[in-house]
Amino acid sequence: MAITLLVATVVVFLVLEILPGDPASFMLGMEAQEDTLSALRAQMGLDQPALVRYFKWVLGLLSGDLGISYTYDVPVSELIIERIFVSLPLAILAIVLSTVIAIPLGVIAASRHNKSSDLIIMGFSQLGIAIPNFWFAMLLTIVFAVMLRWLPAGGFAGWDAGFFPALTSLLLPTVSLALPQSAILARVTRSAVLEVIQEDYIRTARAKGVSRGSALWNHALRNAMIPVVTIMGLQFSFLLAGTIIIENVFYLPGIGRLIFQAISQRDLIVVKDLVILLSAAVIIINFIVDVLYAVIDPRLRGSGHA
Amino acid sequence: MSLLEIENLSVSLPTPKGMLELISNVSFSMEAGARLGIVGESGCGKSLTALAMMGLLPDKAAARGAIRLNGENLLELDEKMMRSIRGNRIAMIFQEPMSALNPVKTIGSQISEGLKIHLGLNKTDAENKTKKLLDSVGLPLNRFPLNLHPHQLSGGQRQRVLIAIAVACEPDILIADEPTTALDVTVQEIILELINEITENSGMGLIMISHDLGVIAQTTEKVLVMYAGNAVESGSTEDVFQHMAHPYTHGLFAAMPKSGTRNYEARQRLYSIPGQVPEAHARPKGCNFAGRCFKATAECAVEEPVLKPLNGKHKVSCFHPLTEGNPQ
Amino acid sequence: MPNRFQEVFQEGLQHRNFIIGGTITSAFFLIALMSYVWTPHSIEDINIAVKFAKPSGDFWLGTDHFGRDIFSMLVVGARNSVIVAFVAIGIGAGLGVPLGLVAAAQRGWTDELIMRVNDFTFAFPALISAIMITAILGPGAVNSIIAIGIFNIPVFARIARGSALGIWEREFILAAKSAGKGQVRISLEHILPNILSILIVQATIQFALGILAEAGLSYLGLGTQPPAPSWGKMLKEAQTLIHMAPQLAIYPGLAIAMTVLGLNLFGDGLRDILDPKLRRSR
Amino acid sequence: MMMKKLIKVFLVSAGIIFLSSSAMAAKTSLTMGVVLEPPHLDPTAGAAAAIDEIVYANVFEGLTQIDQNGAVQPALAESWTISDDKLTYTFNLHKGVKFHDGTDMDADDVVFSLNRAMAEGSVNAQKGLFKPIASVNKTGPHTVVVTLNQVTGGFLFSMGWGDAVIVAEESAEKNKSNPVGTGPFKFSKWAKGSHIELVRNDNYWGDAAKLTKATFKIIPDPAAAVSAMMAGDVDAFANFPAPESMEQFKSDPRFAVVIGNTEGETILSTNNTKAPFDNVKVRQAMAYALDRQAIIDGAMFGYGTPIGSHFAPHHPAYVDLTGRYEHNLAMARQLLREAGFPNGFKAVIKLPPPSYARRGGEIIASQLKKVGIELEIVPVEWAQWLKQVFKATDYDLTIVSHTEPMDIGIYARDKYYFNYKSPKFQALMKKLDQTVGTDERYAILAEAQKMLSDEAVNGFLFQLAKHGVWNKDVKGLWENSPVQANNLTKVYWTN
Repeated sequence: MAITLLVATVVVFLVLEILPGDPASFMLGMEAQEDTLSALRAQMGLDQPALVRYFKWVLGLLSGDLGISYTYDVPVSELIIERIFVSLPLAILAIVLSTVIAIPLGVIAASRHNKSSDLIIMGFSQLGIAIPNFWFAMLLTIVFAVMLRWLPAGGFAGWDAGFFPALTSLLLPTVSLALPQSAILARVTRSAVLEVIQEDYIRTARAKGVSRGSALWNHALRNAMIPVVTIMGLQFSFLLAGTIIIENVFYLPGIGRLIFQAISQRDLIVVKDLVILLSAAVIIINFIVDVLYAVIDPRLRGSGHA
Repeated sequence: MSLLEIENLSVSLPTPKGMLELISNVSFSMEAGARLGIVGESGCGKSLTALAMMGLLPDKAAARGAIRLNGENLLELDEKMMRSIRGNRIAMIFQEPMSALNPVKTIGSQISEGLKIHLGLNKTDAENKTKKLLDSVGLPLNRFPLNLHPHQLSGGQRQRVLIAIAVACEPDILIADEPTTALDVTVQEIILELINEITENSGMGLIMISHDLGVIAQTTEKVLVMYAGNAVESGSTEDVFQHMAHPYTHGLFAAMPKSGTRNYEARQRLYSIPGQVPEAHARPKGCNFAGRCFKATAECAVEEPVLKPLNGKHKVSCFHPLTEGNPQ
Repeated sequence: MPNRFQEVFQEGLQHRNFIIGGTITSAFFLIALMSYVWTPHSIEDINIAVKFAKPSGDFWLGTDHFGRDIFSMLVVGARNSVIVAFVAIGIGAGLGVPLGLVAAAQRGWTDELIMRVNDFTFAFPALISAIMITAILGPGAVNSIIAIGIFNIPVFARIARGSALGIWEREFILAAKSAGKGQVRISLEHILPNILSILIVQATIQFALGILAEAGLSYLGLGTQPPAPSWGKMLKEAQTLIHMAPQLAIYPGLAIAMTVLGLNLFGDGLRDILDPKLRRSR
Repeated sequence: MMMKKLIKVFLVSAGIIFLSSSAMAAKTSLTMGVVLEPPHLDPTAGAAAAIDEIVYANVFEGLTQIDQNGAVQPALAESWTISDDKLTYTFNLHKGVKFHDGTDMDADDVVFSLNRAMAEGSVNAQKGLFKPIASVNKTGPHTVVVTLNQVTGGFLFSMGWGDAVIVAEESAEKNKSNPVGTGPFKFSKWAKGSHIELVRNDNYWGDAAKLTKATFKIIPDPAAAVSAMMAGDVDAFANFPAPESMEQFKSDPRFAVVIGNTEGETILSTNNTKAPFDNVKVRQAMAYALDRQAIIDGAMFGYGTPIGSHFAPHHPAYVDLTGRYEHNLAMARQLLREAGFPNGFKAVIKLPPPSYARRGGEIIASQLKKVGIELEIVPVEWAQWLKQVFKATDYDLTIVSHTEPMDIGIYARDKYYFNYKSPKFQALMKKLDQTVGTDERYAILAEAQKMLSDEAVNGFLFQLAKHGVWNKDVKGLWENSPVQANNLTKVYWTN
């Protein structure tokens, strides 16, 4: 884990070293003069050799100091925390919504294997996988913001504007993220359940007199959760950073947009920090997924997994 | 009226090549507390017969004939009624103890589940009964608490748990489908004894399904020999074993090892009956066994033999039985 | 092999997914090919006078804010998607499969190293890496191909390694080994043909993903550049005009969804046919 | 269905509450949309117009200030005198002016501010403004004398720039995140990526602002901006990011749509030293091949004034040269033939992010293709544009809007990205510097405009319009933008 992160720091640092464009000249614009630029570079510590900057950065990370944003001139941690309060709720809402939709649908489809409800659910799931989420977002905008004018087409009201206004501005983004994801999740759930209901212990349960439904929900589902949780973990990691496009569609001030903006503005310190934090988040999510495996499956407990 | 009467049971399954009849016109009956064995090679329809009795045939399977429990035809019951019989009046132990227990649930909850469903026991009562059951199958509570998970148990121990699950509601009939096949040789004997003991003590009827004649001999009074979906010979275990009439039964015996290392070698030698069980979609006209039979004649390839009495209750479906039967 | 092909094709005719997916996919490829010879209008023909025209005999789906024919742009966009996705798969499979084969053949630390690097690439948020790649190399179709291609490498490496490991255990490999064949020959002559069907199925899936990825990058302005039309870029342009001409946002999205749907169905059908073992889980 | 009803009821009741509260008294708070988020809030340490759009005249003030007509007005300096040789300026400061943190604003702060901007390690983006200054001296608690080393006609104008605002020594370093100025509004909070809030400065030295609160909402996305306006989330956009939406606002009685002018000459910048653009005939051929009106219609949806040289049409010295190169493809082809490119040539056009550049670039590529000039379109981010195009002049063509007021002088610079390098033009600009009389100056400016047009230095496209849209009850917003600012001092609601 630590090694992965360490390699990540090296890779990110090197990649950003070759990124064309100078943060200082971006900040000072067209009329800036050379001495002004070098003064600003010195102020930002960009005049030091790469190795020094690398170690300063990594040591800073280790001590929890993410540095100062070049463009905003505030601590990067502050910036990230502000954005996390948009991205994290969005990611959580999206994963919850997609789970709530997908798992029942997947189980229903599996229990009605090859019957019409299965075919309909799987048809929708195919459609959901094929539709790019940003297009879906645009369709939602056309319907709910342009035609019906029920919901804002974009922007984030901010949590200090109140819980409901903030939630309203996250509603369409959540739906546009969740539905395509639930399409995938429903598929995975269905095939996992189909796999599990072939198992001997389902027959054992049925032989006890357990009903088909109860066998499905009480005996099969939990066993089928392993692949489902794996996919959910992947989806959640994707959601943390991969909301860039959706944040662009709805203009939400989230993590994805921050990193996108930081790359174009050459706020390299923000880019570096965010990439490392996101990699760390992915590692943490993998760890949580491992823990969940153990919660779900007692065979994996205490076996030195994770 | 017998406790269980199976009459002309046929079961068909859908395959890519259409519906195939895997069990054809099987009939037998058993009295309360009786002990019946069903023997045959794998794929001959033993397990499917058991599943038909449990009402657990695959979704698109079609069963004809009748399975009467106390005169009530189980094939005509709806799912809800069938559920009240399953695990309550007929219970079953499966072949693979390693996979027949739900890995994510405790053994306690798996045993008590049936108790709650059929006997309507509350949590405490169900727990107490579960403890007794565990004890009765040889898993004393001090070493085997209810919150154990299946992976913490050995194969034999798991089979004991499965037995406890099956007998929890004291069913009229216990079906044991190859209960020892997957177990170590040393454990097999003990498990069989446990099954014998429990069924005898409580007066349960036992249907023992096995390819292993030794197991059948050890546990049953009557036996039904199945081949390719047909009952080819039936009678008291003693009669059939001593005066085997069908060449197939003979083949099974010939393949049986003397004693001891029964399991593995038995299977190996069984293949010494020349040829293989014909697949369901390629069953020949006439006697299904004719292709492998050393006594087969032209007649066997044309006409299908039916099960008819050879001697008293000893029946065989063969034009050329090996024996005239045991004169009584 | 032609027999095998015939077999696959004949069996395919019995699969609903395969037929529907295959039809959509071939239509998509045909349209993409057609754009080389003919489009109703030139897509570089900017004619402000006819902007936002309604669908008509002349402009089948109407025109955009520059007065360009939307149908023609969709057709050329199809070609664009095909090229990007195809080359990206070429990169992914071309590098990933050999890596996977080497990992499976060598085992030991080579395997470990290749798989570690693989995992590492997976742990990086793909979209962010793609954005960084295009930030370094500059936006454009070629660079988006590289970005998408790079993320196809671990996918193919993983699947090639996984399936190859199984094949290495088989008896005929032992025979080949005892005949004195080296790892490279065995990998090429025995392993590769045996995992080909799995790779082909994966390729159709990656193709669909590639089209989605290209659309996403172009939507962010990092992919295909004007005047070459791209479905993602058309959506981006439509978005600013969404209050004025919402119809512009419909067609490119439909094109993406239909194509991806077709490819996915086709891939599913193909998997059913090539790998009956997996059929049960569907 | 039930859900729909519930949502409707909820929204309607929310609307009623909103309406009833606003009906009681005229609103005193304004939410203004801005397209770009400022990187920080210190106008003396960054070039971004987004900084000035929020703090100029609202939070920070300079010695002078530019009004909405582009004229110089007194600000912190209530008056000034200029010596006869035009080299010494004596500024008399307002008395009793306090910074938002309560400290006094006096001559020391002025000396500090100007010296800080001029200093060696200064990060002021417009250091050129201070170049003419030889020294800054305090001659009394409220008197400052600035001595110049050369006559500079526009010095008072320069002192009105956002880059020349007066800051306090104690707070200067923290102005980026917590700006402390002397203006009628105080900085209140900044939710990064979302909005910036200013509140009224009740201790303001001049006429107090009528608004109690001003919120700048950052909405870069045009589609989101339309929705925000439509939903009333935003009361005003001084310069709406999507000209394509103006028709929609015009037809909506809730809004006032005000098309003003800006100082933004939008040009097809051309690398004058790079072949084939070093050939004046090639540049002229391109000028003939361009159809300005089509570009304005296509890229700006009809908003914008065609220009024929690098000069703002609303300036009195403007000469209309748009007829110099009438759209004429035959003429363009002939000039290309004469220049030795009968079959045209290939070139690269690098386009920065704004939509005028991206859309304009596509149209120009299509127009030039008709005479055989094939442009490869390369979109670049601002960071790359600054580095590749502006500094390294590694480009053929680009499109950019030059938004500084009266910036024709850039063509006389030794090193500037057009690589124009015309001694004749440089001499002309030198003459302008030394000329004092208005008529003479205008004559020189007219000559300069013609020279640029004759030599077709760049493709002169159009003057960027300012697409103002706001709630019809909001009064006092600037119609034009002579400087990039949203001066809210006089803004009020009529109900």
